[in-house]
Amino acid sequence: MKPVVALVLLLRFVWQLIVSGLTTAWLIVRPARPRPGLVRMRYRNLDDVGVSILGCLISLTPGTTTIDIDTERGELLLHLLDADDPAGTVAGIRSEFERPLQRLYPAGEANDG
Amino acid sequence: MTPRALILTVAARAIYPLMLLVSAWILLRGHNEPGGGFIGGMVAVSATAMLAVAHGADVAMGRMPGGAMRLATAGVLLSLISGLPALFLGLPYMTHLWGTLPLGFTDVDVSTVLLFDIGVFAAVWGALGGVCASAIAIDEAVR
Amino acid sequence: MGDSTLAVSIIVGAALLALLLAFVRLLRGPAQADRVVALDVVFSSSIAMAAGAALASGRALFLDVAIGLAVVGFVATIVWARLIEASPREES
Amino acid sequence: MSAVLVFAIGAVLAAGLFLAMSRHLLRVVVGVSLIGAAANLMLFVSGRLGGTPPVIEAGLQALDGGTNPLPQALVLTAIVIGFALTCFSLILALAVRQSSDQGDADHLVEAEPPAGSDGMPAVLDDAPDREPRA
Amino acid sequence: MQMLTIALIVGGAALLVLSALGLFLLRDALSRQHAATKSATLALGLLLIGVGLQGGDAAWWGRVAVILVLLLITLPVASHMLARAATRHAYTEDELRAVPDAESGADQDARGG
Amino acid sequence: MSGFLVVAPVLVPLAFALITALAHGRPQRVANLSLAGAFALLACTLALLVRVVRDGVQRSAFGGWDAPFGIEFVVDPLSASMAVITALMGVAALVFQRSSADPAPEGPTLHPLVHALLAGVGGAFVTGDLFNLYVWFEVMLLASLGLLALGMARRHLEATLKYFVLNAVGTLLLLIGVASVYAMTGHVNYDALLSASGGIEPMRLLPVVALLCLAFLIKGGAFPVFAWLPASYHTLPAPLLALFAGLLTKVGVYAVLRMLADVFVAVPDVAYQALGWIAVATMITGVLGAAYHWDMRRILSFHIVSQIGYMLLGIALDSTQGTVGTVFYILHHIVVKANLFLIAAIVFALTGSYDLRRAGGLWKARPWLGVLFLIPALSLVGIPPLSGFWAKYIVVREALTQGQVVWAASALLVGFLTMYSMMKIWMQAFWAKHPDDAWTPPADVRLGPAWVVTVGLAAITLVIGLMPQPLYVFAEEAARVMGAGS
Amino acid sequence: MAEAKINGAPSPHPGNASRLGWLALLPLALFGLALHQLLSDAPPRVLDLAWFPSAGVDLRFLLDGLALQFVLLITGVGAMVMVYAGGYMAGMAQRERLFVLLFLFMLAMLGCVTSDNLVVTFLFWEMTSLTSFLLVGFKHEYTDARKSAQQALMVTFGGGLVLLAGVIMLGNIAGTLTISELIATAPAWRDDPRLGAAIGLLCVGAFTKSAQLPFHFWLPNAMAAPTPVSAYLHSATMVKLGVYLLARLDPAFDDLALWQQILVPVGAATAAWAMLLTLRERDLKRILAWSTVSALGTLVMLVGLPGEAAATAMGTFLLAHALYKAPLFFVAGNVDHCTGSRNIDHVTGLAPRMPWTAAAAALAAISMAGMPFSMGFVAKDLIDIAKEQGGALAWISYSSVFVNAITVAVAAVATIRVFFRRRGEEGVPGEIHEAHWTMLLPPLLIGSLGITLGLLPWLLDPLIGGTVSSTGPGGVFEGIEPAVTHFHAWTAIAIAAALGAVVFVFWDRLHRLIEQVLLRADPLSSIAWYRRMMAAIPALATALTPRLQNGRLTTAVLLILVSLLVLTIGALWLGGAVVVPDMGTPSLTVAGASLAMIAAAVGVCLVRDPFLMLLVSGFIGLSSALLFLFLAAPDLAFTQFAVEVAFVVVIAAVLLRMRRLGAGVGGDAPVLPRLLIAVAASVTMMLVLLGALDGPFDTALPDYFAQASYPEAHGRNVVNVILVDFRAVDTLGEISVVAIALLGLLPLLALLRRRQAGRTVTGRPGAHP
Ligand code: NA
Ligand code: NA
Repeated sequence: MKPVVALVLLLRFVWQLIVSGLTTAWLIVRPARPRPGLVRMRYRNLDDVGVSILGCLISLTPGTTTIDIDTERGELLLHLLDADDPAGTVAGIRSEFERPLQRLYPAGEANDG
Repeated sequence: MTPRALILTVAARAIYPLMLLVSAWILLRGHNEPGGGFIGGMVAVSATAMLAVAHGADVAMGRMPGGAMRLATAGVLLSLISGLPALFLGLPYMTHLWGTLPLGFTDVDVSTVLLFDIGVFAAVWGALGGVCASAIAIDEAVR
Repeated sequence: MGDSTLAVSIIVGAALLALLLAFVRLLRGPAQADRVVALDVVFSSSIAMAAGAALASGRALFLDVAIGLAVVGFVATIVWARLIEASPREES
Repeated sequence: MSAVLVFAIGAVLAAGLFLAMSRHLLRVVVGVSLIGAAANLMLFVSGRLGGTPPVIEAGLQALDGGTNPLPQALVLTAIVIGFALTCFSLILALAVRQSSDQGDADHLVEAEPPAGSDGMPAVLDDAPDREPRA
Repeated sequence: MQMLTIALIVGGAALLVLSALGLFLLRDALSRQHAATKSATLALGLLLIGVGLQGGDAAWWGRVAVILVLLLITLPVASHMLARAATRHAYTEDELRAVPDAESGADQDARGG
Repeated sequence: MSGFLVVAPVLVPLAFALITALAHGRPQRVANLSLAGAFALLACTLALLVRVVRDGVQRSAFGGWDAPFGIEFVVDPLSASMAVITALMGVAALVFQRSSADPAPEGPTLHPLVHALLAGVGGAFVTGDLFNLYVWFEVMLLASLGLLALGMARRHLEATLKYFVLNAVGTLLLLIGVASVYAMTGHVNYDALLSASGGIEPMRLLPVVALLCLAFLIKGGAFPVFAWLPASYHTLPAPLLALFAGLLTKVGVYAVLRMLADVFVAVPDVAYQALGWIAVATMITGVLGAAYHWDMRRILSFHIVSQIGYMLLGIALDSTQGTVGTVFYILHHIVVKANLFLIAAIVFALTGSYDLRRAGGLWKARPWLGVLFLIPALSLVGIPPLSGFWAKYIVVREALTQGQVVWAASALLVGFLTMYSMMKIWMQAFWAKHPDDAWTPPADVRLGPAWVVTVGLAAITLVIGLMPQPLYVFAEEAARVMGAGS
Repeated sequence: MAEAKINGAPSPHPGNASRLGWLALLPLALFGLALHQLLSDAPPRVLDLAWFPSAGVDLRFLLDGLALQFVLLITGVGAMVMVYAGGYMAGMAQRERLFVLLFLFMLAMLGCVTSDNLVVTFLFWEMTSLTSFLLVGFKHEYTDARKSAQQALMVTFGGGLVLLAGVIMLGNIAGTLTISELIATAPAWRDDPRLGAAIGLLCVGAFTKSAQLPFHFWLPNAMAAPTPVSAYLHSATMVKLGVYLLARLDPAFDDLALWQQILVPVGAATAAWAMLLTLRERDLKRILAWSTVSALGTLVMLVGLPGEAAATAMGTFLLAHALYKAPLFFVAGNVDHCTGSRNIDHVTGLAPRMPWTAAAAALAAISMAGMPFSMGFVAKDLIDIAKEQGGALAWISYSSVFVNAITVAVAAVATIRVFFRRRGEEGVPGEIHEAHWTMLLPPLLIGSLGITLGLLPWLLDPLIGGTVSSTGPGGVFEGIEPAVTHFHAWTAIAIAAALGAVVFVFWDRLHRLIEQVLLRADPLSSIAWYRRMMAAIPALATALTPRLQNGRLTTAVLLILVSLLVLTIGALWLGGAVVVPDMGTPSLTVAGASLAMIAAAVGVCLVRDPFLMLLVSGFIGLSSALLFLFLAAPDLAFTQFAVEVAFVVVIAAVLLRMRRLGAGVGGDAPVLPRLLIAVAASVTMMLVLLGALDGPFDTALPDYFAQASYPEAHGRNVVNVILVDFRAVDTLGEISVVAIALLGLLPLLALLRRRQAGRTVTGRPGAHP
């Protein structure tokens, strides 16, 4: 099961990379300047490796970069290149990356989110 | 913001061996393609530097075989020694010897050249890796 | 080789332009982070140029340089980033 | 070799020399390393330019149309040495800065203190703090 | 030379220039970082694949693959580190604490730490 | 075995540098290994010298790649004798280190760096390749920087920095010089350069050789580019100071000699004229610097500069006799100068200061030390029959023979001024009363090794002085071999 | 200033004498041997040992007449000095050293006068200067003694250097350094145009040693030495070395006009001027010292005069002077030793207390004054004859009347005034008593010899004959005519005695007069010039050294660059037109990378922020890597990129700490001159390189590497093959450099880390992650 999850994750990753690059390019050239901003996102049931990978994947997601991971609070600090709809962006992250990662790298008892 | 960059810490564990692998590859093929002991060593140095940033200088130096100073000196010593066999054969110093090592399933070309280049690799990695890691260590305490 | 000269010119031209822009950002800042970001673009341009050199000469060995650059450019970026992060806050 | 390359090397050399005459220690150190960079480039062009990379292609026995490999090898050696020197000098400059509260190349006077009002050289006070070994 | 190769190379080159332009079109270091890492990496990917196609044999492909893998692994880490550095100087600790949660909208302090 | 002996001046110290570095953590073992290494080097170089004297010039083309393609070590009489004296200085410094007269701080890097320095110096003396010479210069530079910084106090660090900047500029000029030489001739091997430069119009050689020689003159401490030397030497502990003072500048002079007398012999006469005037200025500014200072180490440091002038003068005379004078001068001077610094350290250990204004009373308390001091001091001044007299005699005689009256007169005048500043040391440290009335020489200093070394070196000075003929014949042979260019 | 004060122990117990005095037996034995050689009428002895044949320096010793006379003088007076010193130095600290030095000195003197090689003579000559230095400075804890010793050394050593130049030139001219050969071949090289310079140099050397004008001042000051030393060195032996050397070379130059034109006036002027200066002194030893200078002048003049008569007079006067001056010094020493003073104002009328000393003084003074039946009488007569035969100028004859008169007066002062005439109110203190016998025997013995030989002058014939035969041009000696038979000798001595009596009577008044006159001339005196010169050395050093070596790094770098400019511009100028090779059109890549590099080079000079400067300098590295990339050097590009990264790591660490510390610099050095020099130096260096690049290029090396790399060294990457095989030793050195850099840095890094840790503990506790 896990290899399949990992493979799906990898494919999503590559796809997101391409989308990310192009979206960023679009944000650069489009006439309206993007309105960047910071946002927090809580995560659940991920160990250190899992949340790190999540952070990486987020960084690859169009327009988002992980700034900080607070494992004690179970929080990610993100920078959005275009902060018009933070909730939507976060929702995308949860569905695309967080869930598969929770299956691959579930947190031990020490970190239950 | 937390003082620790978790992503770097975690990623470094994976990237470090990868970079060493790349450096060894660069070292071994250097006689025929761009690369060689020095460039391979430099890649290893950057691996050590990365590890030092991620996990601290002491960890990075601990991961160098034998520690920085010993690795560097042993490397130079290896290069120096690789030229000595020739002297016993009455050839000038640093005359490289080539031979084939039969391993049963395949034959491997071995030479003192490779020893020399490995010595270069170790010397560069040990010395410059040591310098880089120690430089990073200078300011670790205040972070 | 002849048909790749155009490709080479495009790559090199683009990389040089990127290099120039990055250099200007490097000089202007204003934040130190801007400069390191610019440096990252410099590394990317350099990798592109290595690819261009490979294409121009028809020798894959220039891609080895790109491999090296990919590895070490990353280290440079994180070290600079770490430096800026650790340095005292800028007044700007 | 093109004129623009000559100018480039000359510019780096001039910049290095200019910085080497600075009073800022860090600039001096960077200046010296730039002189080294220029020297490497000069060594590089000394073997004449042009040709393919000096790597013998598979199937061939000898380098054909390759550029002069010797300066490349020499420059490689020089780059490494220059880098070792640069590392040393940077950390040394830092150590100096830290130990003397002085980043001014013209005020490194602990070992060469200026003469007294009578024109006599100052007494160097380094003797007492060296303890004889047991 | 195939059209695909040309397209990849031209696209990559354009994207590379665009990323560099991003250094000017975007407002602050945090935003520029998006351009420098994501778009530029994609640009390199396109370029290298194009070059690999042009070179043709395993020697080229193998190397291109190695470069791409290395870039993919290092990109999010570099991006993350740059973003951290930029954030540290762009925001005060108080401002960071006041960053809202994407889903709840509450800031860190409001949630009582 | 000959193959080994030719590389020994580099391999032995380099190996011991590495071994002592690997053995760190066991200080006593490191110190013993280090001393053993110095003796081993001495034995090897002596064997090499014997071989050279018996069988002629020894060569080894490394890797079996014959010159001009590979790197060659060429050991002619000059190189061999320089290698021997390098080893001798190593032994002297390391034995002296065991006394308590201003020893270097024993750390894990001291002995490796000392041997690395010896390796660099040895390499510079035996190599027959210009770029390889550059490499050994850098080995020397890094090792000396490490040794200079060992003290770690502010004065050491500042001195190291000055030393670094000025010497690094020097070695980089050398590198640029090498680049120009290669650009012009397509070679870096000495012999190949000799034959290649013969086919080039002499005047075209001039700028390249000027650049090269300036680099060597910086290393040699010539006027007006000697500033690094008096800026740093006096911060060194005595054994290292002796090592530096004896060897480092002489490498620069050796290189100038090698270039002008053996490699670029086609260079036009104006180069030698210029060198002659540089030599005169070096002699005079050096000796005046010595007259200015009161710290023995600084006085002696400036004397190095001054004496370098004599050696350069010999080269500038561009003749067999001039070369003989320079060779004789270098060999004698290394011993004498190192010894003077070591004796100054004994004075320091006994009186508590290197500054003459704070020393005194030694002629009464330690007359034998006075006698010991007088031997190298008067040799440096050029009092017959000490070694320095013959060195000066040969150079001045050749200058007068060539009708270079001003050069000869300057050489003699500088002898006078040298006497002046040596007398300053004598009268202050030995004759004058110690400024502290309660002073008596301390009894708890361990000076045995110091005495062994200084007396030994003084004995060498005496032997050279009393039996100048063998050394002269040797120097003449060295000059002849070089002049032949072979 | 008085020596007794310096001694600190004016009156050691008279009953004691140091046993070291027995050492006199050694010189006495030598004296005996020399005397035997003289009387046996054997041919000159020669010892010939090869020493430094390549330089023409051999240990060839020749014991001819002149040498014998000096040997007898050195050993004879030497023996007496040892005896005397045994008494004089009794109980004094470091007396053993004095004897060691006296023996060394004696050895040097003997070597000097017997050597037949000019360089060996010079060797011993310098040895006498040095031992004399140590002897004059015997009481080294006193500043005056040190100064006088230094003065004596600097003058004689400086003169020695001039002498050396003369010796070398003479050797070059004559083609030999062996004196006897040189004299034998003189006619062959006498026309050499360089001879005048050589003679001038030799004379200056000799004049310094023998205290001739204008180097006369050091001798009286050397009286800081203990009296045995003064008697030995500064009257009987060392100061006569200059005369010896001139006499030794006299056969070669005797009839040379230049020789006479130098020696005769200088000698005569010295003789007269020194006598005038005698009148300025109150110190008995200094009075005697000036009269010694005068006698030396006379001797020099005699050497300069041509003919056998001059040689005879020289030989005789040399001996006569030693025989009266040495006892007088001993006498002065006794006076000093027993009274604690040598000032002729204080020590008078001592005869009752010191009868034997007085007797010795009288014996010596008779000879000094040239009274009939003394050796001085004989000598003065011979001098007059020599002047007559040698055709001396009239003023010299007049001046010698003056010299003789004051000589008489000095002799009178030393005896009549000191011993036989009471001056001042208080009498001679009661505790003064006669010196120990060891201090009486030498002056009495030598003094009597002076009288004896005056009475029996034919005893001198073998000795003076030997001297004449080895110094006179023809070597014909016909015996010393007894002066008593010469009428003009009597008249001369009568005039001298009469004038001398007047001077003696008016001594104090003359003293004041001359003191007043000469005081005005003092700034012009040679001692003043000497002092100025000695002061000029530190002054010049102080003016020059702190400027040249001002401790500023910028100055030092500037000096290097200015030297570079001077040398390279000079060389380029001499090397002809500056050549610029053909330059092709650059490719886009090379042009781009070059322009990037130029931009960065300009930028790095302009930026102020250190962080930015380092980034921009890194940009230079990157652009040079690009150049390597486009100029077919993948390995180099690879290396350069890799190095840039490590550079970044180190820089980052350094910068971080540096930012906390601050730059620590105010302004920077002025921009415009720096810029001009930097650009000029860069342009010239590039021109040197371009000049070197112009012309055909020998491709032997790259061709060989291209061919041999794969078949022979089994590598396809030729650059790597060069690095690990063709030039592996370079690489070995290179990695050594890298490893050494680490070794050198380890302590520094540890230091920096330690300091930081310390700061953390005090400054920011708990900051560690
Ligand atoms: Na010549
Ligand atoms: Na005469």
